[in-house]
Amino acid sequence: MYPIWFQKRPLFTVLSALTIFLLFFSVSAFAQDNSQIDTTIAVDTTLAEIRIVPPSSVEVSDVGNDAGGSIDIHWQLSPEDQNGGPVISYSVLRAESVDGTLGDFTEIGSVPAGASTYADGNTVDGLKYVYKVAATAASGAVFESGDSIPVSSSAQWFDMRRINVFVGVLLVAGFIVYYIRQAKAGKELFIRKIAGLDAVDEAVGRATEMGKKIFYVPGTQDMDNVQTIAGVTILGRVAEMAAQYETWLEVPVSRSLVLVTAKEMVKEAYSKAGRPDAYHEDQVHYLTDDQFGYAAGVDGMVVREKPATIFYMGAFYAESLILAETGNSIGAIQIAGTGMPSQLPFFVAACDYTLIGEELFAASAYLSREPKQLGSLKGQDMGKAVILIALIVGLLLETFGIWNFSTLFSVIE
Amino acid sequence: MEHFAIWVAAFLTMGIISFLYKDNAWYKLSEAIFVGISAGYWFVTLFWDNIYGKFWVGRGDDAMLYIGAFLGLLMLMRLVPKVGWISRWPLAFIVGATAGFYLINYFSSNVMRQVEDTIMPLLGTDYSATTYDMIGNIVIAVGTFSGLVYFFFSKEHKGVFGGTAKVGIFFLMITFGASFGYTVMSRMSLLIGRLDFLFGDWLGMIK
Amino acid sequence: MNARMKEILVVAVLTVFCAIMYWGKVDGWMTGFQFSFGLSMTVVILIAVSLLVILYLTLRGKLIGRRVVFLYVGISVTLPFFMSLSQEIKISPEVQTLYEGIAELPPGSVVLTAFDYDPPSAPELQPMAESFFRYCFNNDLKVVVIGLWPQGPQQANIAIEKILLDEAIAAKNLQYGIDYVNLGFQTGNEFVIQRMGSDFKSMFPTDYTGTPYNDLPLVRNIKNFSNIDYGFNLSAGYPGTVEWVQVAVDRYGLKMGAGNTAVQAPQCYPYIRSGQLVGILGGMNGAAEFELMTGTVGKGTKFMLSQSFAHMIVIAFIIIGNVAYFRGGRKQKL
Amino acid sequence: MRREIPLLITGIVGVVFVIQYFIPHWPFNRMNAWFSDWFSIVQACAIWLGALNLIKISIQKIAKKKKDWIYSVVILVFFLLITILGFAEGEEFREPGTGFTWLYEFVYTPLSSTMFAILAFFVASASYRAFRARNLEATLLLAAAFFVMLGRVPIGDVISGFMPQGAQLSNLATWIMTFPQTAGQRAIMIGIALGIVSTSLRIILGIERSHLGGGD
Repeated sequence: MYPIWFQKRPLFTVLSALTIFLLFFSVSAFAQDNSQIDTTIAVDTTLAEIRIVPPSSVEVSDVGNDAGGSIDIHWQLSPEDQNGGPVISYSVLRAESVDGTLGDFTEIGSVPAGASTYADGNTVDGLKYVYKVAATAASGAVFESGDSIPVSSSAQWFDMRRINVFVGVLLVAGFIVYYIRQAKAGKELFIRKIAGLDAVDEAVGRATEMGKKIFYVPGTQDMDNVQTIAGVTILGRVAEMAAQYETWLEVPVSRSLVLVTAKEMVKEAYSKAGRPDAYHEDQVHYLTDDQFGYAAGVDGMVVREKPATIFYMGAFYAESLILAETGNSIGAIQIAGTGMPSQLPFFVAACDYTLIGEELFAASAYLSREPKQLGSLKGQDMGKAVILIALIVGLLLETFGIWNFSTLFSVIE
Repeated sequence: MEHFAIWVAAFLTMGIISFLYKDNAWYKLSEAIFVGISAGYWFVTLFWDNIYGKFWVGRGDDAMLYIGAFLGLLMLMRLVPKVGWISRWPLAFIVGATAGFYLINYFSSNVMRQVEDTIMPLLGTDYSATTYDMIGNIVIAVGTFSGLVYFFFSKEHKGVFGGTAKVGIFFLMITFGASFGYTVMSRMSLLIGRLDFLFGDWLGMIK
Repeated sequence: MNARMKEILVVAVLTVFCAIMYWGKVDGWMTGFQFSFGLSMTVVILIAVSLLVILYLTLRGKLIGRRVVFLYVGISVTLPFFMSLSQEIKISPEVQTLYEGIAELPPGSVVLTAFDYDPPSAPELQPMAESFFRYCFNNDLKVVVIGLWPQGPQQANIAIEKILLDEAIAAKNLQYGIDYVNLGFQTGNEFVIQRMGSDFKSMFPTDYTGTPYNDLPLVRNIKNFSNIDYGFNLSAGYPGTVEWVQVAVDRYGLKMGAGNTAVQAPQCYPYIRSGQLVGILGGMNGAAEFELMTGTVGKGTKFMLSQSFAHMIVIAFIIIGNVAYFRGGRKQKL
Repeated sequence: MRREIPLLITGIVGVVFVIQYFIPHWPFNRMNAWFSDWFSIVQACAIWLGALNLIKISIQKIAKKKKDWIYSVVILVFFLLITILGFAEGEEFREPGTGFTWLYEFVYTPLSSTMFAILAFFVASASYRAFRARNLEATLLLAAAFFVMLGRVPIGDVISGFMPQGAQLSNLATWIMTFPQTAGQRAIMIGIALGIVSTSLRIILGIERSHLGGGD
């Protein structure tokens, strides 16, 4: 199915394509035009009672790092523009320039006295425009600056302000890919003990001994949440164990997309465990999209059917407490995992084991012990190591006033 | 009608509250109504807002929306068992886009920004910080650092490293405690709101 | 009499009681109850003493069930409704900075308020919405409302209708479309914010009544966030403040404050430290503080007593639970 | 074929959505908007699957006269009631005065609000039964909760009234929220973000394929 080069080295192919693509665009990003010129010609001041020296040095430039369609205009204030002075506002005039011939100037906007910039957000890319700025006096008389040089707006292919994010993502992605390759090559990767995950086996086993059900709640968010994806992945492992132990696993879900995915997942797991016959269509079923409708539904099922083991893995909101407390009250073994900080205290309190934040994402690697998964976990750890080092170095540099290190991480322009 | 409406609302409110006593018929009735109504509510709302509002009348001349409709149709193919496998395509699309979008969003907002804010002159610029700020800054730096160490998976938590991780878990626990306190606050407020409905709006007993 | 009969009896008594009260309200002969100071104090002392009794029983090894806890929570929240006790509310720094952020806006500034919650969270957020609108209208700030939750704009309308009845504000004769606009709800979560970054109109071609965007004088000249002086987000979850910070603040540089349900608030504290948010109102307590700052008394302030009581009860039960735990040789499962 | 095409779609779409962040040029600047539209439409189509599943399960329950089947009838009736009203009333189904709005206001709202509100009871009972000073960690959790709960309501300062200003409970609560709490939240946030980055990357590279049903 895949081209041969992709089959052989998929990671390498995708990443190198990505790099080439981005390099190309970052080069073209430097090719943006940035023009400015000083033109000061006083015009049309004859009839005015008070003469105002018009604004000068109208500089125009394409707005950088954008999708095009806008031009920045900047000018020197009229010397008379002081508090209580005669200038009340500036209006910005624009004309199209086609092959060197200027069209008519029309006013495109105005700003109050004291302001020296205007952003024209309504240009057509590629067309050349000439701007001038006029100071308006209280009497209504208008004093215009000279024309700017022609300028056109354009869209850029790379947002230079985001280069640090780009480098960061590339670094972390690089680590992950590197360690995945290492792991595939057979290198042993250590992973520390995670108590909550060691308990999964025991929890499934207990349900089997007691002859009771296992409930699995993959969070209440949709498939567009990465935590849900993590939850569904862990569901696969749990389903496999349940199939081996021949224990009834029930998965109530609250989103239709999750229903579709979870069904596939469980079905697959059963056939992987060699028990495709044991899989039942109704094991995974939909209740309602509504948070509390769902919580109430699951609650009712838990109280009536008294499962021996309940898993909560995924993204949760307020329903976490209802679920965990009810499960606790019937004495089920509960293992929870979520990246929702506000729900963690309840899971920590009411469940036997809780995967805190990032541990949820580590779970699928931990349970499967697949080299690829372990490798990505190691790569993720290296990302953390870089952050830890950056924290130490940065704190030292900044505390002793050597260098403002944190600007490296600045995202806002 | 007005009287009927508020009594219906009160009846259902009390029905849910009755669960606190025990699982009973009144609660089960309220719960069943809730499941039905809420599933229907989202069903109708999503149809009018997303399919009708976004696609049917809202598409304008944006041909790209047809792609969405096409993906939606593929999704519905699941209803036809023979070609059900094709519903994996829109699913693949959504998962892929989510992965890409979240990768960037979380990296820039939660990693870059938070690291940026943790790196600061601990003693203030030009040693200007008050003792209060200084202690605070150090607490934040130490807390963030050790918390991250706790999340380190590929190294055994022993020795100095383990000690740091231990400090990290302390910070996490304080965070959970604070979160817990705020959650209690929140839930109590909502209960207050509901009891205000019962005793105030419905029975008019609150002055 | 068996248990079943008792249950039926209780329900019957309750129904009759509610019917009488309701009749009294409709008929006008019952206008509500209020305990005198002495009675209020007596009730407080009674509750405290009964808690001590429970503590004593626990020490003796007799444990109470969860229904008793439920009962105490119900009582401790309900009774303060009728009490005449007052307590001093203190302003926390994050509310102070939020207030200062709004207070420095000159009259005529445009404020964007995003309503991202639904009726269940209204007890916490509605008082904030009301006092925020009241402040804006009193100080001639222009208000633009949007919602990322379908029910949000309806909540905004409820608050605005209520505020417009205020005498001082009614006297201003505020005009819809000029002084305030409700652009309604739009699907798409954080993508809506993202698109508003380039063009409001593309996301909200009409307001919630169907009036075209360009026919609304207030918003006609608003292209994107650069024309907004202050953003205020009331949020109860996803999409909410986190998304607004990630997109509107981080990518488009909007100055922003937020009102959150208390559950959401702790997650937003890092954003205050880093300056991504100017301040935050957390839960009903935040609402009460903001009411105090803006000089109004609303439901936030009114219910602070219930809130205080409820917290005390929870703390009391944590202590009792732990006493049971340590007494039972750390093995007690309740 | 049935597995490879979805994998390819995921990979390509994922990469495109990563790079769109760095490219302000058309069409990348429109990608977000398109995706959000597409997602809403797919979501609205997918809920048909959910709704049909709900109907199917309810009917099965009724047909087999399983325990509590009568409540499945209630679910069906109310689901159909609000759905039929919502569709019959057309685009304006949300306007004041429609049957849909009535159901929303007097049935849906009280039910969902009360669901939220009874959490208060569960929170209290969880505090009573589960929050134990088992070890140092749990004790810290409890202590922080204690200070925050007291410090955030006016009664806290009544209790600590005899203390100096700096040690008042409200100030302590503010301190906890501003410093240690913020630090902990940050560690969690950064950790989760890295977890998401690596999970997303695995998805894009096709290593994590569970969402398409099963492993290799």
